[in-house]
Amino acid sequence: MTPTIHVQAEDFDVAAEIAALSRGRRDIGAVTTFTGLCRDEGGRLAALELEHYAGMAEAELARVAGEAAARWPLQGATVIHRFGKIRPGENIVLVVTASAHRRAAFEAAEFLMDYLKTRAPFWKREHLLDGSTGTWVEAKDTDDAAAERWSGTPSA
Amino acid sequence: MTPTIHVQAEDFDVAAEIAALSRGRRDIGAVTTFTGLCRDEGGRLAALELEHYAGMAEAELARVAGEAAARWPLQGATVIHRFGKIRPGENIVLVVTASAHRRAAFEAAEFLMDYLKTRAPFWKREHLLDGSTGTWVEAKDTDDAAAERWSGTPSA
Amino acid sequence: MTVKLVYFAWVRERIGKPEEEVDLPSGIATVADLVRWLKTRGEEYEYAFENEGVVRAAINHTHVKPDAAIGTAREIAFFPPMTGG
Amino acid sequence: MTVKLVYFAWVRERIGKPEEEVDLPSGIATVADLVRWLKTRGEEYEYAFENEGVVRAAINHTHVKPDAAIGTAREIAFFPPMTGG
Repeated sequence: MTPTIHVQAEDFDVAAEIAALSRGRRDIGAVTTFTGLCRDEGGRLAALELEHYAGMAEAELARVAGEAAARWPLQGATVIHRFGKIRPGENIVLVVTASAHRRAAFEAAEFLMDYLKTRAPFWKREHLLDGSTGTWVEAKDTDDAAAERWSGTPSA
Repeated sequence: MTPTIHVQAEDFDVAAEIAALSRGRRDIGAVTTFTGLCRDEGGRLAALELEHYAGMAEAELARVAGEAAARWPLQGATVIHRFGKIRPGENIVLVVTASAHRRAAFEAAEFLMDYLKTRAPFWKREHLLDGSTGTWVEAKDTDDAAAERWSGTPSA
Repeated sequence: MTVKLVYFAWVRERIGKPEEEVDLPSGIATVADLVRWLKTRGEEYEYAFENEGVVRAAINHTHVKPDAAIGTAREIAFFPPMTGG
Repeated sequence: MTVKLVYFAWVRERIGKPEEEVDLPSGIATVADLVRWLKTRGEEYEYAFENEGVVRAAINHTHVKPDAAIGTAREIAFFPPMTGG
């Protein structure tokens, strides 16, 4: 199983990515997707600007996906992360996992999100509705804690 | 938030269901989907036949979705369960959850799947590739254990 | 009292019909009482309910335990443990 | 030895450029050594690295700790904690 990794400015199509993993297969029992979207933060935000480290972003996402594939019996895994200016309601990140059973598909998707949050070289800056450029989003301790959960043995 | 519940013979469209939950909204940060598919069980299976209790199936899925909405801050939840004859590679069940944050979306989707497995009145029978009608699928203790996990307080 | 009984999956197959209307004799207060009475109606019912505690029940589309009161139930369902999802 | 340094997000803004080639003086063995030397090059570097332990580093596209040996690194990156996803 070779994970599919894309770092791109363009939007993605969840249905097309599911189809790419599962088309023609009869051994997949479970497909989980996670889509992360830009929120307007109560009307304050005009857009998020996502800066990334080209080259390392792809490499790190591939490492994280490889680690998921080593921990869970996956039949497919896709990670797509966008960069550039993204407006409220638009997609930022997509994770798709396919497995014979639901527990593996769920856990691997959650692991991928927790890990890429703290390891993939992307940085968000806020653009506010009043036209000003806001600050860089600060990393959250809760994200570190979420990634830390996976440091033991996988439960399935 | 009123969950969307469908019990139907027809296939579903994951992208359309995501769009129905999130279209025009700017406050959703996380959408999780789970699709359960029919496996061919190593080439043994021609199809699964899903019998259901019409009326109770819808009512029970709505109760399970209502419980998820009471436990997690969801902005949307959709459950679609098919009945009739379903062939390997085809969809059986879809769960979609939307929330401001990823942990709630993931946990609610997993809860919905665990709960509907043990509570929604559907029964699977195998049709084998040699043309014979196989046995009714037996309920799994692991499914009861999975549902049991959620009997405490939600972690998020 | 007349009540509609509905059966699913192998419970339906063992009893040999998907549903029936029955007149409940007096003294049948709970789902467990009803199962005991059904088992006196023929070997197809004995077969369907042979393993105590396996067959599940619902009253008016809601899961119930064996000690649930039948009350004025319109529809009582019997079926195996569920295997959807 | 010449190495390419690349900066991201507020590290890039504080230093005032996205990348540069630098000739490393002898005696710089680790990432921590490199940071100490960079801070002597001007107040923009002092500002970028003012809080020890906040800025992260990568060598040749791989995350490293401050005690990582620079060795024959082609590209060393400095950036804030990541906020993708």
